[in-house]
Amino acid sequence: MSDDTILKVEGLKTWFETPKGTVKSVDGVDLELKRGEILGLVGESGSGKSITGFSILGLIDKPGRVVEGRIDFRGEDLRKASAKRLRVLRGDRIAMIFQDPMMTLNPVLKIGTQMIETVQAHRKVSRAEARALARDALGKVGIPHPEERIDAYPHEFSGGMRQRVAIAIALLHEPDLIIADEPTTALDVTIQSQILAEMQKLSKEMGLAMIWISHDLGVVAALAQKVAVMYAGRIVERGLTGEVLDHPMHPYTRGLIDSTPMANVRGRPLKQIPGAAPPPLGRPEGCPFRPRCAFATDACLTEPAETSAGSHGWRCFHPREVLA
Amino acid sequence: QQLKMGLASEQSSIDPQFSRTGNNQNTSQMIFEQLVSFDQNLQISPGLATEWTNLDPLTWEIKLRPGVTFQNGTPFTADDVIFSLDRADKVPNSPAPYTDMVSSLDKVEKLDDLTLKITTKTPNPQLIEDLGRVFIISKAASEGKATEDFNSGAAAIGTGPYKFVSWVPGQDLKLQAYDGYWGEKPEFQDVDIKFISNDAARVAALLSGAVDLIDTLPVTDAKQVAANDKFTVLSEPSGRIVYLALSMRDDTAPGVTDAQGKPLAANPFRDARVRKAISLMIDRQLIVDRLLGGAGVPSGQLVPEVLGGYASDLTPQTPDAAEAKKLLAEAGYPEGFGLTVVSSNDRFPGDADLAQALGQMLTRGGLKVNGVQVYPYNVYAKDATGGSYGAFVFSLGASTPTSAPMLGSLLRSYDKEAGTGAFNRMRFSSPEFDAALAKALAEFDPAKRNELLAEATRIAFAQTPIVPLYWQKIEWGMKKGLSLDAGLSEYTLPQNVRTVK
Amino acid sequence: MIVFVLRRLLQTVLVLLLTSVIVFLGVYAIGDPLEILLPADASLAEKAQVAASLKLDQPLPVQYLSFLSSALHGDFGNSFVFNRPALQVIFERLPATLELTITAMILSLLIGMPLGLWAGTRPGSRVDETVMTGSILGFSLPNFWQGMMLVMIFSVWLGWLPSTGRGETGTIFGITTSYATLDGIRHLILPATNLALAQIALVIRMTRTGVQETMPLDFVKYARARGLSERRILFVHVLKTILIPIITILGVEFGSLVAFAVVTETIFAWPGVGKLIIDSINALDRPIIVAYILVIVCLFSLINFVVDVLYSALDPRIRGRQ
Amino acid sequence: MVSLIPARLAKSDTISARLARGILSSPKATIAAILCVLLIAASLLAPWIAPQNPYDLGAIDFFDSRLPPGSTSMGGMTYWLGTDTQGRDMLSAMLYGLRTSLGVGATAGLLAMLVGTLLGLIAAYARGWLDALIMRFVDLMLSLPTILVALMILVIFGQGTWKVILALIFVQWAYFARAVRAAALVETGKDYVDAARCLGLSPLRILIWHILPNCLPQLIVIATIQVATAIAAEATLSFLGIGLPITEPSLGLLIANGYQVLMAGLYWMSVFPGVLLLVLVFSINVVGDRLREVLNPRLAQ
Amino acid sequence: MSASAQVPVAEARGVSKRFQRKTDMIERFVGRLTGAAEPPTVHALDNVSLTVMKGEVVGLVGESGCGKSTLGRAIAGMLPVSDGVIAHEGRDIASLRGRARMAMRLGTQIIFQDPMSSLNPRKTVREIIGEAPRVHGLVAARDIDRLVSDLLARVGLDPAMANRYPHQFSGGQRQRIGIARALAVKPEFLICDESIAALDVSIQAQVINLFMDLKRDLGLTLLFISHDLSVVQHISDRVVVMYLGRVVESAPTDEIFGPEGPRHPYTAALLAEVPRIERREHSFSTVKGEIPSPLHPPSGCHFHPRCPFAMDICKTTRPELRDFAGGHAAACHLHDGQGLRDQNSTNQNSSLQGAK
Ligand SMILES: Nc1ncnc2c1ncn2[C@@H]1O[C@H](COP(=O)(O)OP(=O)(O)OP(=O)(O)O)[C@@H](O)[C@H]1O
Ligand SMILES: Nc1ncnc2c1ncn2[C@@H]1O[C@H](COP(=O)(O)OP(=O)(O)OP(=O)(O)O)[C@@H](O)[C@H]1O
Ligand SMILES: [Mg+2]
Ligand SMILES: [Mg+2]
Ligand code: NI
Repeated sequence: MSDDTILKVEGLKTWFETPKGTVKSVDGVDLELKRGEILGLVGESGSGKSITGFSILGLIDKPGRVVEGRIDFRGEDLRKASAKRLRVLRGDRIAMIFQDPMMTLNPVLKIGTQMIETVQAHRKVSRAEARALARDALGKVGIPHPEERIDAYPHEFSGGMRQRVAIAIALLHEPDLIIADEPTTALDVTIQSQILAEMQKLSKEMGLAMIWISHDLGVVAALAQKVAVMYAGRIVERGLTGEVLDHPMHPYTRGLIDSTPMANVRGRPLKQIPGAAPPPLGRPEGCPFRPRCAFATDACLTEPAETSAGSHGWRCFHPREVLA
Repeated sequence: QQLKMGLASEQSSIDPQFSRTGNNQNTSQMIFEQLVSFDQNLQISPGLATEWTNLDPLTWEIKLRPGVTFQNGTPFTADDVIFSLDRADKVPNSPAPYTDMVSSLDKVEKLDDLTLKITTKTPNPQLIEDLGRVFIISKAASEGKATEDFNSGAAAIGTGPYKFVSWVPGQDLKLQAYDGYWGEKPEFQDVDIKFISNDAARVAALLSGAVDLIDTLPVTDAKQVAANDKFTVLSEPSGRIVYLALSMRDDTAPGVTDAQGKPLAANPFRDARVRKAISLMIDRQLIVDRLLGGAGVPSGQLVPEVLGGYASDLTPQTPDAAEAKKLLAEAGYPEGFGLTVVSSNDRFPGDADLAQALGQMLTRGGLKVNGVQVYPYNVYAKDATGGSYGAFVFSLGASTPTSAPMLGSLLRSYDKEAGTGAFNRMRFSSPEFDAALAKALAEFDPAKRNELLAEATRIAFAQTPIVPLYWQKIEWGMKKGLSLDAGLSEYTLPQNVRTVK
Repeated sequence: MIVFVLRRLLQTVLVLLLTSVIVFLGVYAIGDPLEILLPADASLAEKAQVAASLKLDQPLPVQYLSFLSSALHGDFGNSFVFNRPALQVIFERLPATLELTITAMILSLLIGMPLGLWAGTRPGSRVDETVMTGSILGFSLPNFWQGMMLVMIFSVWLGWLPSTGRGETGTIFGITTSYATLDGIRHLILPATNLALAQIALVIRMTRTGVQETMPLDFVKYARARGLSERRILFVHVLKTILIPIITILGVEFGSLVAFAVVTETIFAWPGVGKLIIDSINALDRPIIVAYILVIVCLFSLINFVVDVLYSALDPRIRGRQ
Repeated sequence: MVSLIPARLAKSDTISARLARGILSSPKATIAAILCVLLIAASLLAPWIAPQNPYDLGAIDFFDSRLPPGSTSMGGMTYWLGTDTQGRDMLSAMLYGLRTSLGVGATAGLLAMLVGTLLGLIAAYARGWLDALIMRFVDLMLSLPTILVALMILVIFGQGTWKVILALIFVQWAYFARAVRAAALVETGKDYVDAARCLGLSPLRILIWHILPNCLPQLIVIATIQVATAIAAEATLSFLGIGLPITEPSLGLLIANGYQVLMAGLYWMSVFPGVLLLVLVFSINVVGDRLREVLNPRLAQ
Repeated sequence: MSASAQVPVAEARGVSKRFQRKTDMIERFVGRLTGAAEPPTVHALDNVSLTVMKGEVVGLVGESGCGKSTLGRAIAGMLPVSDGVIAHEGRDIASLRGRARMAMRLGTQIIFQDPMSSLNPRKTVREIIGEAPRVHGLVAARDIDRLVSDLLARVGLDPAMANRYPHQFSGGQRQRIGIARALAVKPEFLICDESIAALDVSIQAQVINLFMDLKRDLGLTLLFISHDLSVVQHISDRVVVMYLGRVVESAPTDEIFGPEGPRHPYTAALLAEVPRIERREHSFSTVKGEIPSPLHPPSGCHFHPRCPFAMDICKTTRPELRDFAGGHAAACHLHDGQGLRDQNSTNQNSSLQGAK
């Protein structure tokens, strides 16, 4: 593991015990991230992208539990870290931007209060200093008049502004890693591009590493150096952005790319992946994509191990056919 | 030495002439005095007046006690009496004025500082009993003062054994012994009277030592308190009679049906035999023993033996089912009939239970009890007076030396013009009795009058005008080592509390 | 804000008018005050005299109109029983009741909220079960029964606390209150506890439900993700969010506190309006009843107003809407 | 395309099945539910299982009053739980009293719920002056002392179970109206209401079939507490002397009556009915609590 | 486009919608007394005109909060408008009564933005879909089950799932239930409000295909509201662009996405920012200027604070929506001079610079 490696996740499994059985939301995920790197994490809704993010931060709620795996953050095993140590890391070294900007800021507390408390949770500074820090952070993400806006409540901000506040909070302590969970899904493209620009700048200038969770392949393609594709709790394909998007080896990746509307197929039916995602309970034996896969054979009844070629890896018995 | 008492009901004002309800009189007795004093048996003896003579049927002369001073030091004179008698029926907004007590007065003249001459409009043999109930206030301290000034203490100046100190409404009344009192000095210097209306709370206050003495000890708790060697219980019969009234007001009686529950055309209560039959169905001793835990005296007439007008031959009826059945059959109800027993539930101890017990006994006596209903007194009083009930329970307390006022208001024929029969809710009417009572009331000689009253009572009770049940006993709980003089009056006065060995 | 106040005022005046009519009619229907006020041996002449002096001989509409015209001048009539201005009698006793109810309110918050928070953060645990089971006791036994038990245990058997009356009062900042003396506080404990029991149970349940429903929300998770301490999350983020429904309900419940104070004051001989009103209802002392209810309606409107203001102070989103 | 979707879990999952499963999955709730059923059965069967008809003045004997538990009457009957001041068998009185209390509590609670819910729904749906009118009326109702309301009703309609129920409804509907209005205000803002409107459904249908079911969870919680409150309030009214007919005591009235002789050592007259009331309210609330949890998707999952 | 395209199914003529808290008597009185300002008004729609022809798919795009949903609801007749006329098949819907009104109601259906909140969580899918046709007597009671099964199959759901509750479905499935519910009353005009925003690409593709099928098979007319330009481009015949309550551009899809290009700078900005899968490691740029609030919209042309080509006139005068050849219309002062014809942004810049 080189010194550049910020995060290394191996064999992560996060399961939920529900009355009807065990939901294996994350079932063996490996990730690796270096300084200044942006990893695009894509996949079907419900495939475990957000849960992977929460697992890294140790934020899995009650019926759920990280059952297996290693989460190395700059050489430190987070699974073994105490609650206190985790609290120190969270918000300081590892920040997370949540999926829904409308729901994550506490509606009854001022933006400033929430930023100041975050500063004071990690640094022994006076209120005034913390406030100054918060103000500067707001300015950095392009909120006009931060001095006044810092006393506003979340509902007084538009969705885009709230998302920028969340980003500002993530940047308060210049963290090493940001986990951004679909932060732009609800925004229109002009605002989305403003946020993306900010993130790109930070990653380049401060060497920030980032996991960018999204279902929008366009955004991932434009932003990320590496892509990981999740399906049913597992990473089914990963590699450099170009490798994965141009030469998908897994039929699911291929399906995703094909079903994206492109300018040249306008008006014609889109290709779609047949069938529906497997239910969280009762996932099929072997390759979970088997029931929807055009190339499935009996071999698929056993779970495929990862095949890799350089940085490009996939879990499928039929990469040739997919590519063809 | 301090005495803490817990009383069930609070006076509404310190002004002794504002209202003559029992709780107000109780408090007034501590601070003020009257022309005569009423003993435990409500019999009169000289008070602020030492002598009274009847010069002719319309003229009286009254001698006042010398050497009496008000609590502010001014001497007590005839002027104070004249002022007090004059004010008695003029207190503004009084809900229970002393009007009746002074209504026969024509003129009150001062002969000298300690002698008065009184002229009445009509001959009034009971004048001194009437006037004697009016509390005497100081003219100097009270002239031009309102009820409010008494409550604050400014005008609350009497000649009584205790001086007013403070009153916090709803909470407590504080008194202090008056050093210049002419009579026997009270034993306790400071008195703190707390008002605790809830029975259980009052008992708890006694048991926990918050107070030394409580009044109206609930009968159920009396045994418990008596069994505790830290406390004693005083039980005294009162002049309050509890009776069952049977309405003769209308041609049909409310709640009365035939034995099958169908409407009954006639009013069976108008038949004296039916009333007697009902009286014969009731086991008074059982009620007293079981319901009241002994705190009652079975009765056969209105007043107890110690009061004037008691007829010694009218003993309580003993239950006699056969006789009752016979009387009912004679009256034309061999099968019995149906009735509803109604009572208040917050007027006197055990009133609701009593109604149920009566219901049981009448059922066993062969009547059909359609129901037993109890209502809060505020609702009950209006409907009882309005004639909405057929068979209903009421009580009436004696406050005078003789049975005359009770006979007059309860049994005399109801006559709005003449003002008689104010509480004759069952509308009993017997010309024979009315005449006998009128004769008694005109008699000036006390002994003869008592005899005539007894005679009138006999005439009335021969027709069972009401079904008398029992006279209540009142119980007090107090710390061991205390004693209380109480009697028919039901008063709880600090000057009557003594320590005993 | 002015609009808000004015609108509320107008509505309150209308409610007051309606209330006075209802109560006037109601008391008239219940019974005849003369029957209660007059002594048992009163003559018919006396009855007529009293009726005339209390103006009870006039037709009801006339009585109502004369009440209304003097009420407009701030005069609610004299109590039949005490012959003192009704408002004066009420205001003399209101502080005692307010002291009791406010203490009960504070007790219920001080005891109920921590227990509710405690139980809410550990749903399904033994602590939660115990607290929830205990809270059911709070409202399943009749108030008077609980009161009597308190008296029996703490003052009769153990003799620790006094059970009757208000005790010594003193003045703090010109307000006469039991808090000024130790004796006063000792007298306050039992009745306030009695009154507070049901409220404590309610606050526990509200708080627990609130915590249970708020804890899984995203902003709590986000607060954790920012590295905030659990204490700050619970006492600032969660508490401030759930305070709104609790305060709303407490505003409504204040009414039931005043109502139940009737029972508590009777048991503990507390010289407050609760006992006064039940005595007045028993004696059909109409001026007191009417004035009391009008005062309570005003108090209620005031409380609801304060609750609404608090509401918007706590939740900026509501503030925006006003 | 259709065939590709796995046909799983096609069996219908009705509300009642979900509730039953939810209750049975918690041992505490199961016991409470069994107790509830037992108590309801006992109260319904009271005339057949009670040793005596305590409402029949001819059946009870004044001679047997105040007997401690286990005493035997002159007629040879054993009073397992003693007798009251009238000579009623406590066991029978409690069974009948339970019947009355449950009847009064449940009826008052449910009817108050009905009235309050309807008015609350209307207020939330109509908004404007109708809303203000209803809510100010709620303020008024909350200001009136229960006793005064009970007295007025007593006077206007007379005494009886129905009048007490009426009084309790009068004082309780306001709580429901408030709670439902608040819940319904939130619901009316949701898109499914708009969707229903868009489908041309009538306002009444939307109110009752679409909005109301979504207010049910809160309603159930309030209702279970209010049933307890109604029973306790009835007891308090009886304690203050404006409750039920005295010859037909409810549990509350038994407690209130027995309470007066409690200090005299006649504990059985109030302790036994008190315990019964406690068990009743307790089990209703445990079941209610569980129902709320089961009906709340977030807590049920 | 077919011949029937000449009939406008729905039409908005100069529609404005202002959201303002209702004032009562007292409020107005106090307002007059204290001279307080009127309560703030949100101009959600400001003189908007839009025509949807039969069998046409119109895409409605714009920033979040610009009034797309409001316009959709207004056209569906669910939201009374402050000004202007909403017409269906030429008739003002405000004047419709009784049967005609009901026919309009049922003929126009909305699929809501948020699938979860638009489905009653306490009703089974069978009830949700079957209720309206049953209440309106469109089918006999015994045929309800068949109808529900047909519809479920039609939107690609297993009819066996009819007894389930909404929370037992995934987001995409819920959206399809919403579609089935709308189709159950046999509408001819469907308004889809961001029906696909929350879906991942594979499910998105399924839904888009369903719409295309319906259009082909049933001749359905669609108003397709979205912020996702690539989807709009894929499905619609015509695109209408809104900005802060106003229509700024309206044109056939081919023209806007084609060589013609957009005529309004905002549309141009939108197109420039669309992330495309074929565009790797692209450097994003920040939007110039503050994003305006609908409470205090900028004067003149709403877009001028962010517009790279803003002129003085833009700050003061509201540009009119002008028609151009080929059904293209735009509201921009730039059109007074040269058209916005060039295809790529650099060219645009130079040519527009010249116009200044
Ligand atoms: N509390 C829970 N109990 C049971 N299962 C859960 C719980 N939370 C999440 N899951 C399951 O975990 C799986 C992964 O959820 P996750 O939120 O990570 O999906 P995602 O990939 O982020 O999807 P999306 O794109 O919709 O955000 C889902 O199938 C979900 O049903
Ligand atoms: N009921 C309402 N009261 C007040 N303002 C409203 C209301 N409904 C919508 N608005 C405002 O009207 C404007 C337009 O809202 P609308 O929902 O039509 O936007 P939209 O274009 O659909 O946005 P999105 O893409 O986020 O769905 C917004 O500024 C919104 O705040
Ligand atoms: Mg997610
Ligand atoms: Mg929208
Ligand atoms: Ni999208």
